[in-house]
Amino acid sequence: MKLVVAVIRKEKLNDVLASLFENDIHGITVSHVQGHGGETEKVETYRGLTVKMELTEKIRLDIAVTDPFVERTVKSILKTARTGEVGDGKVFVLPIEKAYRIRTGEEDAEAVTPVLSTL
Amino acid sequence: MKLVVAVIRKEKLNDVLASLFENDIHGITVSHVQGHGGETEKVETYRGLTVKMELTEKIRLDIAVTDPFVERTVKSILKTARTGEVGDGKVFVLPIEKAYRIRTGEEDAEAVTPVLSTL
Amino acid sequence: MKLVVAVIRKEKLNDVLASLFENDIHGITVSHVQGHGGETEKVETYRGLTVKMELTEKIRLDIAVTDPFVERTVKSILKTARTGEVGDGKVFVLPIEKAYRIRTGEEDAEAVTPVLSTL
Amino acid sequence: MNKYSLSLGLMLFGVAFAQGQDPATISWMLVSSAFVFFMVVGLAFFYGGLVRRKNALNTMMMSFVSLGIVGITWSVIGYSLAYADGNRFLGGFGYFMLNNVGLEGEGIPTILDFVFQGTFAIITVALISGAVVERMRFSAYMMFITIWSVLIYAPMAHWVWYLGGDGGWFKNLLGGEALDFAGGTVVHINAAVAALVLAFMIGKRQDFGKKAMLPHQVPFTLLGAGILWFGWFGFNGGSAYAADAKAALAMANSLLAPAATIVVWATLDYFRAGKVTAVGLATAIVVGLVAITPAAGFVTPMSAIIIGIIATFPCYFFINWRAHSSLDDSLDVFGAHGLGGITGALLTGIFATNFGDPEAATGGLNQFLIQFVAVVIAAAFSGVGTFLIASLVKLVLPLRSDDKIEAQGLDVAMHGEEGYSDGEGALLIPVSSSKKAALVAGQVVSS
Amino acid sequence: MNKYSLSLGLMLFGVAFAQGQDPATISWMLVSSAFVFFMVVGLAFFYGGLVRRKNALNTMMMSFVSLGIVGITWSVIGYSLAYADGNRFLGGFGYFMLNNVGLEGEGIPTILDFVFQGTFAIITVALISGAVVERMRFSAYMMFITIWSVLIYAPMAHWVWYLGGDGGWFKNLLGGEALDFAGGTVVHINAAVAALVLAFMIGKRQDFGKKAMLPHQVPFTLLGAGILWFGWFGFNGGSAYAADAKAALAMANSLLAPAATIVVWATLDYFRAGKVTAVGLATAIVVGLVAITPAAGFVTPMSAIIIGIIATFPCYFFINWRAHSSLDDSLDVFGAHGLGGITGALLTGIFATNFGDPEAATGGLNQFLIQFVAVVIAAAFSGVGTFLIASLVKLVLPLRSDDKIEAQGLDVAMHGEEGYSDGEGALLIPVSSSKKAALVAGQVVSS
Amino acid sequence: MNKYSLSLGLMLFGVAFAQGQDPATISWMLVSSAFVFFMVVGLAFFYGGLVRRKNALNTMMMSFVSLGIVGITWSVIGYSLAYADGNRFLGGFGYFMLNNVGLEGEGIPTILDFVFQGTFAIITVALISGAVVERMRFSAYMMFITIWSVLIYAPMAHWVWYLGGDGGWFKNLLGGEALDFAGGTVVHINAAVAALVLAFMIGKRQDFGKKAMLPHQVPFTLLGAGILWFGWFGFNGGSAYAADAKAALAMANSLLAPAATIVVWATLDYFRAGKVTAVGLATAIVVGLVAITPAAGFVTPMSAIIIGIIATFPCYFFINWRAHSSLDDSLDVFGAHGLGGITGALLTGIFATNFGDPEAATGGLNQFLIQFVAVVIAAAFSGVGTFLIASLVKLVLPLRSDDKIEAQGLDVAMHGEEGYSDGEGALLIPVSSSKKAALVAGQVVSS
Ligand SMILES: Nc1ncnc2c1ncn2[C@@H]1O[C@H](COP(=O)(O)OP(=O)(O)O)[C@@H](O)[C@H]1O
Ligand SMILES: Nc1ncnc2c1ncn2[C@@H]1O[C@H](COP(=O)(O)OP(=O)(O)O)[C@@H](O)[C@H]1O
Ligand SMILES: Nc1ncnc2c1ncn2[C@@H]1O[C@H](COP(=O)(O)OP(=O)(O)O)[C@@H](O)[C@H]1O
Repeated sequence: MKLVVAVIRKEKLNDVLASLFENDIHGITVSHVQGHGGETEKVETYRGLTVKMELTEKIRLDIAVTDPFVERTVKSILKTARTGEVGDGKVFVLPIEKAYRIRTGEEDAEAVTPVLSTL
Repeated sequence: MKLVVAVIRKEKLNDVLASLFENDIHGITVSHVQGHGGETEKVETYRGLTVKMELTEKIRLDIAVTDPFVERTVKSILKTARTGEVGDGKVFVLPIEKAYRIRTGEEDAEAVTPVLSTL
Repeated sequence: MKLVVAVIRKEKLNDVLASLFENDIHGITVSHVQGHGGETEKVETYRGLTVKMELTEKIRLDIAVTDPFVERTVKSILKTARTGEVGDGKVFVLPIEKAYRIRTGEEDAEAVTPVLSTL
Repeated sequence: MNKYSLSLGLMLFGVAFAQGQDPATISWMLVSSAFVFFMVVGLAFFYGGLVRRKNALNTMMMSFVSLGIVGITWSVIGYSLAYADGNRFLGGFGYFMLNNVGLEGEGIPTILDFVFQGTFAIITVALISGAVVERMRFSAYMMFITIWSVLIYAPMAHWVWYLGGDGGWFKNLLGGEALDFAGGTVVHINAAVAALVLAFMIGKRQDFGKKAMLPHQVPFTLLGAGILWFGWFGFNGGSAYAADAKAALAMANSLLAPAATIVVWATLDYFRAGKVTAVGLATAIVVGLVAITPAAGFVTPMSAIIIGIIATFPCYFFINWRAHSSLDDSLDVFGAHGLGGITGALLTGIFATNFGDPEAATGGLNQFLIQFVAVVIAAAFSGVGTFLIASLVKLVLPLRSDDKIEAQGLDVAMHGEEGYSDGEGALLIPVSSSKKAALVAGQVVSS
Repeated sequence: MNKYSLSLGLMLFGVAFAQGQDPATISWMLVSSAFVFFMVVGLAFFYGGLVRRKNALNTMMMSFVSLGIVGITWSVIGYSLAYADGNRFLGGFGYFMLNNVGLEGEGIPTILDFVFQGTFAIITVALISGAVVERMRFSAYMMFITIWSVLIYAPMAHWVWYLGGDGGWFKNLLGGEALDFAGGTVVHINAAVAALVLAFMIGKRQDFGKKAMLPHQVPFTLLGAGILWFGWFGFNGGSAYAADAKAALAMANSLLAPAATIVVWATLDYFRAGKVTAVGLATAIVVGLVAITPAAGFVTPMSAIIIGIIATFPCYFFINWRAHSSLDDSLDVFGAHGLGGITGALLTGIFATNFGDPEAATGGLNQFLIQFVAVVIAAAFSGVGTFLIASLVKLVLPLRSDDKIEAQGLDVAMHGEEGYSDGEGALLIPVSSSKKAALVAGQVVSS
Repeated sequence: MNKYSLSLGLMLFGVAFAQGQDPATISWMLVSSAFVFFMVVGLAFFYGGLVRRKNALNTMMMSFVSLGIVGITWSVIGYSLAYADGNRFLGGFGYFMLNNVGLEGEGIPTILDFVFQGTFAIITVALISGAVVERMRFSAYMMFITIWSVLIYAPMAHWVWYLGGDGGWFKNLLGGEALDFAGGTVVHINAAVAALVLAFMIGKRQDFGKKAMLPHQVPFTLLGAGILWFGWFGFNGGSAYAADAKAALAMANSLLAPAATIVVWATLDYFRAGKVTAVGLATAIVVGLVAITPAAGFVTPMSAIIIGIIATFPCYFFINWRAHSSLDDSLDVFGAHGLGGITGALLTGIFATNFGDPEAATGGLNQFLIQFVAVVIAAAFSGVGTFLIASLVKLVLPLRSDDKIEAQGLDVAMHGEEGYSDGEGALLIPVSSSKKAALVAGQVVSS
């Protein structure tokens, strides 16, 4: 099992989500983060104080998937999150040793297969 | 050493914290995240615009523990965060290669044993 | 490749960023988190309700670096984020199996070397 | 506008003047009405800031919707039951559907009296909501206030302020008039007792006593307190029904009593917790204003300061005790408006002076007793009436939202909205599917 | 202050009175002016809460900057074109640069008329912005409103409210006066049609119809609605130009029409979506107020309630339809102010009564037709004029910000600020480098 | 209420009128007092939005607490020292504890003068806080303003506005009266110099010049600016002490001067940074209002526009320079109120006209010199006085919070609250343990 961690542009979230859903990836955790990379900094000015904003708002996705799903997940993100301009973000793949579903106590692969009955 | 990452319901945070403290787990980092899983979506409506909220507010816990503590931590979370309804969340265990305490520079096991002198 | 995860004091963010930039570490993702450790709790009071705030605002940094950069990154953080009082935070090093740059699809080492052309 | 309406205005003004209408009084009463209106907005923010984020809109809506509902009930029947001729206990139907409520009227046009009094009815009803936030079902709340504004508020306003015939009931109680300058009894005690009863009937929030439920935006509470104070100058000052020295007195007293309460409250806070809290200061403002309300035009400014000081103590200690009790009067409507109002009403019986008018009442043991009896009657009526109305509503609708919704927050469940949002992860439901959905009557997902 | 200025005041008052200036009227008009002024602040928050976080400041600035720009254009030339003597279609230059606008004047000093009318001009212009938020270039907006306030607003105000000579154009239309008590035509229809045209010319937001663009702070929208309603009492009440029964009537109607709209809107919301929404309630407030504006001093309170009820329907259904259409009148300026204003203007032609004044107009088919024609002329003038002015501005400046800026949010790009910030990751640019930078003219990074 | 109080009112009104009290004037002064009161709320939000999130409540509390403290000091002794008979330099004890401050009085009841003037004292004191936010100890602040409001504010008000006997000191300075219509000297220069001195004595914030300390909620700052402007119509308009043409003039000038400042400020911003900033616009509003304050009833509207334009320059460039200097007058009290006030006071000496009243002063070199001397005296008195009072307070309490608290934010440390909270991770301290804790006197964790 892997944890796919992606940092993407804020305005791309909806597109990325849609594409993940299409690829049957339904378990996703989203955080609001700020990023610093090669992007041009914004300059702001408050009553004569000029400041350089080193951080840009970004979205971080954490997606735990079983090994066969990793490629699909990464590809789907790489495709939909791209604009081609500096600042598109990164995808990292981390190893997961163990996963549990809190509701049932199921482990590993079972833990991350969502029940879609309610949809 | 492992990093226990748990995504839980917002309203369960206080209970989970209490149970972790009882189990002598005192080093915890909490983030506000949003999750998508098998939960029923909320539908909202703004001046005739009907929208489906794909994301639900969740809490993410990051807890670095030495190997002997992993089970205790996971069990404590699995027990207290459960409601039995879809959306209870997940627990993931990731490997940590190295840990440091910034204040002292201590490493690994020492780094994550909190000083409780001030309590 | 490693993911350096640091939890630091909020008021130290600017110093840590500056020091990382000096060390040529430019790809950073920042999140606002709350932490519980050995810090003294704040007590608040609202109309006779007395509450103990178990959580303190912290900043979490996620920095993906190639192996040769790990030490530099960790040292730079350990040095600048320290105040010597309980609550300075932790640094964890996690393994990364794969990294991608969304803009170009570059992988691993190339993925995390920022383009600084626009600066 | 401009010259034409001006001449028209002057013509009417001529007519008005002939009838004894005074433009200066009208000017002040117009302003006062707008000020009291604005208090409802202030209350929405005072209350709204104190609840949790997930219930912010629901709490504010409880104030805002009363502008609509009570605005209508007041014009249909409320004003009539309060001010049309009837007996000592209830008005008549003479003003039903605003019949006979027109441009004429002694002193000020009747329609202006209607507006000024209407804003009082609206704010009173909205005050109640503070006791039941974060759990009461919105539809039950709407039904409750519709009935309450007619059956409880209007009669009590009649008792205290009706002047036709022998006057309302409270005009002659134990041989004297129960003094209530601007509504300590009708507005504050009335709303507070209703709040208390409703809080008991609905029960405490699930998290009450278990979790800390902290104010999500204290600045909103300060803004609300500021707007309330501002509007209260019209509430108390306008109750002089003239732009005269009495109005000025009421205004001075409305500045000084809360100022005194702030200082004492801050001192108590400082000794208790080592800190002067902002929520405490906002509460103190309300307590001081409530306490001076029945007395505003009857006491000297120095008495106002003393009333502000005295009223702090019961309210402060009750509110501190309440937080640890099992009584979930969530935003302390009773602690602030009930105890503040009772203290003010009783102290009016002590500090009232007649300012040289031999016919006016002055403070003393007798007046104190009259005030006491008035408080008891008002509290009993409001309490019993509220219980009956809420029981009635309960037959039709559960008063309380279910536990799941309470945990999730009422904003999404009751209003389909979130107070604060960035729209992320929100997928538009496309026209076609939503159109289809719309065909299914009563379905939630529709266009 | 105090006694000196007082005696001075009394002296002037003597003079004023001799000229037929009435202090009570002046008092009410001073207050009304301040109230209408405050509506601009309310509008900034009403609109500001409805947009996304990244455009909050830009949206608010569109209202605030009109206080500056239109304040100046109105004093330089706008007031003159509207109220100085000229012909039926346009005023003259008699008040150019506030010449002859002084302390004298019948009824109230001319300078006070200038202020009161000025606040109307400001709010009208600010209303337009709701249609083009989140994408219009700020500099183009400033240029547009500078011209529009002079060439469109001032003439239309002249048609409706000018009383010299034969009066403005609308004083005699098909043999009768087009009734507009407080500006349904001049303010609301005018702004709404301009908004519609501008929305078409500028095009929809990139995300429109693709993403859900949710209000970032609904409490601000409620606050704005509350302030707007509060201020509207001055808008409608002040349009009586006297502190008389007519003003009181306008005030009562301004309380009751929106109350009725709230109730009906909430009911429709409840049946459609099972929920009473807060944004809906705020919208209902505005719709009710807009609808009663042209009628405020001409109809009975019961008619006001009926107008409030009727106006709900076109606005409610249009706004619901609009969200799914391809028309990005982003904050529904046309749906609320246009349809509300038109409905109100037409219903004024039906419900107007003369209150016993034989010279005043009353409702009927004839009056309805006059109202209809007035609406058509106003809409046509505003539409065509807006199109021409916007086309002109486009020659100089693109009307729309580029796509990248739109995606990033206009606050940072147009104002160099963020609405909400915690300053983290914000590095100060040191003095020396910023000083150097300042030498490079026009460069963005400067001190 | 209603008819009873009405007849009572009419009776009093009869009395009042006999004494020369005019209801229209009273109506306007009541409203004006409420408006100036509201400015304090506006200021709390103007300042509160500009600081960092962790200090939001503390900053707002500095304004709100002055409502309590100065409300009381003003009634105990302040009003007496300012307005009771004494010599040219200080009032007497005739109004001590509101003795002799009653319903009588020429023009308006003395109690109303007390209220109106009291709101001025409150806002002046609150203005000072802008220079020392985010680091001053709250208890020291409370002690400081208690003394300052009595020893500095009251005397200066006496100099400028006392009219008994030979009048206050400034009534005859170099053979003429120093003109100050609504408090440019007493309020703005006075507060600004005090702010400057206090900022120097307390020193800069730890992060000053090191980190970017950005406004945490610019919308609050805009809201505050809007409320300030709204309230200022009462501040300047009410200073006419009559509902007359002079008040209308003051109102027009209070609309136009800031409008002009907005336009010029925006232009400067645009050329400097390519952007019109929202914080800049809010600042411009305040600067324009400050500058017109001393002149409001003395100059023509066109002069008001010119004053608004001229005042922009010193303030704009000073504020821009200040940010890079080592002077941490955190929210630019001196840059806006000091320089704006001085510019306005001096320009009043140039632009004042007598509007046909031969006894009134007019602008010219002589008047300019008088204004200059008045500014110097006021600044010197405020500066020295502030220094002495702050030194005195320092003997008892440190003026400044310690560094750890400053880093953590003053809200939690000084008020035990957070401005914005979702209550997560907040554990209730159970009743029993808190009860026990309460027994330990002075302990922080108590019930
Ligand atoms: N090494 C890194 N570790 C963690 N996050 C990174 C790293 N590099 C970039 N990021 C995140 O990705 C975002 C975009 O990266 P950037 O280098 O600007 O763009 P690009 O990948 O297009 O060159 C940054 O804002 C930051 O949040
Ligand atoms: N594969 C996953 N990776 C990351 N987070 C997940 C994953 N699956 C679920 N989550 C998180 O857990 C939450 C609950 O998951 P869900 O599948 O709805 O519930 P349950 O585990 O009860 O079936 C989600 O909202 C999301 O935040
Ligand atoms: N075991 C842990 N896992 C995750 N985060 C931790 C852990 N221990 C501490 N932290 C984070 O580090 C912060 C500071 O830790 P603390 O133990 O208080 O300080 P110190 O390291 O100086 O002893 C905490 O607020 C928490 O956010």
